[in-house]
Amino acid sequence: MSELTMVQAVNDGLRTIMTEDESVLVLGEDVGPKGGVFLATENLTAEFGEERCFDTPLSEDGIIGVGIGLAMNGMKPVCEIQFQDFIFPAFDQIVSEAAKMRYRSGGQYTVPMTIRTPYGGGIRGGLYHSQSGEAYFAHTAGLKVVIPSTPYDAKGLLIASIQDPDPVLFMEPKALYRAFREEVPEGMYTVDLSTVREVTQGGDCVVFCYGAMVPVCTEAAKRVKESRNKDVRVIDLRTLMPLDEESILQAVKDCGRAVVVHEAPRFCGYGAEISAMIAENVIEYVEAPVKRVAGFDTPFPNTLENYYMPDARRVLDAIEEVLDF
Amino acid sequence: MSELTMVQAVNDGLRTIMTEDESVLVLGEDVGPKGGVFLATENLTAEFGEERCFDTPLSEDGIIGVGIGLAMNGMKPVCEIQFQDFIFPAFDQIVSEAAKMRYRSGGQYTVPMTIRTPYGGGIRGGLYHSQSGEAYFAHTAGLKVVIPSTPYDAKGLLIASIQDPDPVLFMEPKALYRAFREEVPEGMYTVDLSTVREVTQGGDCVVFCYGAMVPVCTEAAKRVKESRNKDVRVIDLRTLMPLDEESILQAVKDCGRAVVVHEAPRFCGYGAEISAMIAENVIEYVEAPVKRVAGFDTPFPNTLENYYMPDARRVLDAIEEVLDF
Amino acid sequence: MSDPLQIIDVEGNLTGTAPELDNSTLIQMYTAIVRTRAFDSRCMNLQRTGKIGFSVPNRGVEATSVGAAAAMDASKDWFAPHYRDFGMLFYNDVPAEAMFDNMFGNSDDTAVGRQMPVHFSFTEPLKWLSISSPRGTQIPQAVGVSLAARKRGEDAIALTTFGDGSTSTLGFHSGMNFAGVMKAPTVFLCQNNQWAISCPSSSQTASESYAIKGEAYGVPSCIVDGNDVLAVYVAMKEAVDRARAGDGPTLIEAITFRLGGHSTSDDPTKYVPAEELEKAESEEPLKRFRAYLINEGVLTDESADKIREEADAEMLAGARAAEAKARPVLGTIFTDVWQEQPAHLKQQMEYCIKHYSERDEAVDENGEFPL
Amino acid sequence: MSDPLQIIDVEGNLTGTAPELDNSTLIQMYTAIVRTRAFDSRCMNLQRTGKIGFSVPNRGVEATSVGAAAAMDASKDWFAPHYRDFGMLFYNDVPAEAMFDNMFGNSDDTAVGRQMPVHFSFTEPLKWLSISSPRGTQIPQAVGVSLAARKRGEDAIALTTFGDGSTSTLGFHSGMNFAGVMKAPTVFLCQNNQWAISCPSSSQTASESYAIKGEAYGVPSCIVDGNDVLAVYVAMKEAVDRARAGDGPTLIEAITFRLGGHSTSDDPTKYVPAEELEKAESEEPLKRFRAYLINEGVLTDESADKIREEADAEMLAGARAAEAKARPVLGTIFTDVWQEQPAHLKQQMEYCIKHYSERDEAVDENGEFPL
Ligand SMILES: Cc1ncc(C[n+]2csc(CCOP(=O)(O)OP(=O)(O)O)c2C)c(N)n1
Ligand SMILES: Cc1ncc(C[n+]2csc(CCOP(=O)(O)OP(=O)(O)O)c2C)c(N)n1
Ligand SMILES: [Mg+2]
Ligand SMILES: [Mg+2]
Repeated sequence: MSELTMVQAVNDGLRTIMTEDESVLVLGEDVGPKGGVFLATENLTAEFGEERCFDTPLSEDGIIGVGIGLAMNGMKPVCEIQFQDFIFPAFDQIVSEAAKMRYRSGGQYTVPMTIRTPYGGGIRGGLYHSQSGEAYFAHTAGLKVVIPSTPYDAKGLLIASIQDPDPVLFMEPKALYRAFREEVPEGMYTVDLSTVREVTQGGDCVVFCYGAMVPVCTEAAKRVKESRNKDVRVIDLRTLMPLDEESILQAVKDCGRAVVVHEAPRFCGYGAEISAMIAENVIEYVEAPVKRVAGFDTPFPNTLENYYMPDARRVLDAIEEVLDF
Repeated sequence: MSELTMVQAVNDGLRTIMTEDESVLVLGEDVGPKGGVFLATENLTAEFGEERCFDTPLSEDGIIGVGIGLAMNGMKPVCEIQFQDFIFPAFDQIVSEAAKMRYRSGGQYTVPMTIRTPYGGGIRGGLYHSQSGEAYFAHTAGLKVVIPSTPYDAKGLLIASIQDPDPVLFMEPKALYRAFREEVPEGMYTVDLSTVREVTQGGDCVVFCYGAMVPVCTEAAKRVKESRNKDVRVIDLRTLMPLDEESILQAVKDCGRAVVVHEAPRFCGYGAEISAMIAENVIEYVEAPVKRVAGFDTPFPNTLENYYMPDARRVLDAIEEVLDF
Repeated sequence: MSDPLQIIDVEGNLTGTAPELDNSTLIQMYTAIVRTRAFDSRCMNLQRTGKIGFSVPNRGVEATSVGAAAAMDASKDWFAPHYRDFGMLFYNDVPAEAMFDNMFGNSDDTAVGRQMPVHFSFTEPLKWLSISSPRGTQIPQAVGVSLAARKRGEDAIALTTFGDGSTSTLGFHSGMNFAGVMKAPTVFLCQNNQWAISCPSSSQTASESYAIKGEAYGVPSCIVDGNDVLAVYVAMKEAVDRARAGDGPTLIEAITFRLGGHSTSDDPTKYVPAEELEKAESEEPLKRFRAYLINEGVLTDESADKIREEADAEMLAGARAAEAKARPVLGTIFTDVWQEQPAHLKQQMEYCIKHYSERDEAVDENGEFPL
Repeated sequence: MSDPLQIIDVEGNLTGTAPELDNSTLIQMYTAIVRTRAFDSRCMNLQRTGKIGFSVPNRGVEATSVGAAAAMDASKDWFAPHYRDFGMLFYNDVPAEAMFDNMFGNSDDTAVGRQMPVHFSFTEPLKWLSISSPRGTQIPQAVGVSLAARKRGEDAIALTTFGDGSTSTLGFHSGMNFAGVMKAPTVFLCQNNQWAISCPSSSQTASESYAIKGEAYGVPSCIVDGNDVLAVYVAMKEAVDRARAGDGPTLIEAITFRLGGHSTSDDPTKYVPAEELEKAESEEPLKRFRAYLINEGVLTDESADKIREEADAEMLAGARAAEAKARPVLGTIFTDVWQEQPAHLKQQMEYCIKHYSERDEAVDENGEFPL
């Protein structure tokens, strides 16, 4: 056991599975000697050689296209997209190819590939180093979408993703990369790819969130406890697809009030699906509007990013509104 | 006035605005002498010359990238993407560039470009000639998304889209291209880009839909009238962004029961936003689950496409379920 | 670039050095071309009579596919093909029936009726990656497949084929570039049939050839007469050997001509000049290879006719057998999305099966495909 | 390809034919290089002292930008630039303060503080398209911009610039291809500074040069010594003249070297070999141009020093002025998404302004940028 930051846990996860499984390869821009711009792949080339961890040309289409080929022929590639904002040149390979290969070939060809990519705001990255694109991918059948919020989960979910027989988009909340440390076991372990994590217990209101919004929502829950003595259940969704729908609906039944939080723009965001699911399946339990707290429906700004991203206070407002309804 | 099919109305719309406005250009694969694979651009090269309607290399990234450049320098390009399924190589140019140009340049540079593309099932096109990707684009701030369901609207909305100062994705339901004819006025007219169309009147349940699902829902409404004597209000959303939220919420208030229908996969589909909007704003008026009828959460199959796509009977089932709740 | 490599001319005369191929291989090549043409015309017929929705004419381009296939070792090599490559399957003795299963999208189709016709996928008797409609995506995939083999120390290589139009796609650019940098054992074969639907090369590229595009990636390249199956074989063999030896990728441009429409939905008379078509028809690959083989004494008129008749019979039988099969069961809409079916898909599957099995309403099966 | 065009060598000696440029233009070029370097080092300083979050070193590549700018007619031509092209702005006398406004993301920033530093956008005094972070996207856009001008019968052209790494992007492929086919009046300038962050050319491409990539698109190309401002000017002038005359696009590769890190967040000592850096430092563009101009009697040591001092003072003043300005008002988050603000954005804007103006909580302004 050692105390690791999330980005160290990612690095440790990669090292662990690469040691265990020779078919795991790492590729991407600057993942080699430099160790990645966030150092998530630090020392991997030194430790495993250039054949196992290598730099590529500046082409996300190539990284993913070649990754798919590697995966179809027995490898388990872990492709890094330097920032999630730069995944769009590879969108065709991801949604048309990786996501549909098993289906269109009747299971003859499969793509056990993991795409790691840092996402989200908090580093003054402006329009193109801050986006949260999970909804684009969760809408695409055939992909799994995973977002950890703690170092422990980051390592365990990453190893599970790499071992998964299907393509997984593994989105790392860069705002949490070095935000805190946590005990992370050495060696192999996995966290299941379809379970939510209950961060706080409570029966007065449930807050669904993931990634960098988890600490924000936890802080909001704490403040609600202080200000109104109400117990808010914060649920970290962790795997956006497949989704543990049962636990989500049960939480709504238990609490009767729900708030959904994410950094991505609200309109057609992932939160809409959670709300829709609630409205479709358990509306008779719902005692208040299902509120969403999300990034505004604009591109991501730079100077004013702290006013753009949801913070504890915005979440708090929504919880209070729902409690007061 | 003449009776036109939808694809003829599109052709007529293009011809009309090209006559009116010299800055309108048409570009894409096979849009020239061949007139497009659906004949939407038939005769335009003959009539307006190669400078105004021209074939491009097989590169959606190029079509949209060059289109953006044309638009930034005074032209009004109408780019055709042969099938919406092939838009993904241009995803980066659309979501990173066209959608964000005005914002990131403080309004110095703008992109008055229209992207026309046939979408949806019904022609035995399998995975890659049948998709409905509207949710990807509606989630992207800075784009408008328009989907007509009648020849009249097709022409009027298309002209409005081309005149719009911002990038518009104009998705044409190919299943309706030749499904029926309708009187379409000659010459210029527009249909506003942020109003819904009430297709049928009713106060017992509202059905929100668009594109090729409009006739399907209308048929379902007719059957409900016959079977239960209930009046279903079918609303054609037409412009998915910007959206006439007020009319939508009002309809829910009026009817108390709502069903949302689209061809695209349900999970994180556009319908989720409508449901979420309802759950967030008018939940106190809602007397039954907000049901979604949508494509299944799989890639689009070929042989079994008629079991994949929502039909009147599936919509009917949902309406009845909601009415019986 | 130099003139296209040619070994037999349009009359079937030897104009270059013939590769050393035994008669049975030559006959296998000839038979594959004949079977491709028979399959193709059977498909045209099935489409015109409304039995299948769509096909992609292969008439004219068969020598490119077959010459390429003959240079591969299908027991270990990989194919990341173009849709217009039926000949590779016939060279490798894929049963016509298996291909018709795909054309009908029936329950025996390896793609489970999920894809349009001509989107074949096979693991046996050759590793033929599932064909995709979006152009160019298979190109970097082939590079990855070949790199995986090399990383394991295998000497398998990958062939990827694509049309002239597809050189404009991102997949061509990234695939060629990665292969160059990584010295991937990949062969890139551009089937230049002069058209991308209605767009001729002049609207596709201003480069002096497609082969020269290799320069942009440090990938050696050459041009061959794509209607000359022996020339294609020779160029391919050299490229395959280089790749297998660890000397990296090659780009081959095979110049041929699409003698039919782009697809069964296309009317090429609208845009292909009649003279061009006529000239191309006179240069087509089957006639000349037949003449060559008869000249060389490998075939006689009779044995050649017999191959033709057998092929016709095979196609008729294959089509009938495939037509008779049921369509895939409803549940197949919901399987193979992920290895494990998640809860929401289970629910949707149950709903769908219940919904459609309970009712008797006719489901409309119409819909035309424009291209 | 032939050797890079060079006109003045690393010592400032004339090795080729100098272009006919009057002294004031030569001084304008020199001044632009000096101002670029002064701006650049002021930015490094601001970043190290925590006043701005990020910058992109331009040290070493100034001659490429300035030589290119000098060949353009900024009164009508268009720039679709690389982020590492400060020199083009200084050549065209963009006030340092306007650039610092962007570095600080303040309320006077033309990008309204929405973009990261160095993502400039100007319509005056030159048409400088808003810089994007995603690499290569500006390349087809430049082609479109230039085609629009031609369609209106104007003789304006477009210049697009990009790094060596960016030649691997889809934008390079589609932009070059469209320009070739459409004979667009576009000049493509590849600023080959030998690195794409930590990746050297050997991991970017196997082609013998970047210039040769023009072959793939039928676009003529050449290579110049990018540290020689006169050579860049000469090659650019020829390309601009061709484009303006309607003779189509050109690709120019300018070979230079990134003397700093990729950005202020990067530590190049981890991967740039010290010898390489040392050699590159000895070939840098400012020293040699200064020597040349002094040799030629265009400048004296004193006048050159004065230019340097004025530039330093300008940068200090510009930075101070920009730093003093307020940040953009909250409402600017919600404007310019569309020309007309839709209802849902109005609501969100009202909510946001109300929410943040009502409370006194400190908003955390931290966050580091890794690259
Ligand atoms: C990305 C993409 N864009 C558009 C299409 C539509 N389309 C299908 S085939 C084709 C032309 C392909 O031309 P080429 O590569 O030369 O192959 P050919 O059909 O001539 O064999 C086009 C544009 C597509 N399939 N994929
Ligand atoms: C599509 C895309 N992928 C990745 C990045 C991250 N990134 C920023 S700059 C850069 C290297 C660019 O190299 P080059 O084009 O040579 O320009 P230079 O920085 O050397 O001037 C990378 C990979 C990006 N901005 N865009
Ligand atoms: Mg072709
Ligand atoms: Mg560089």
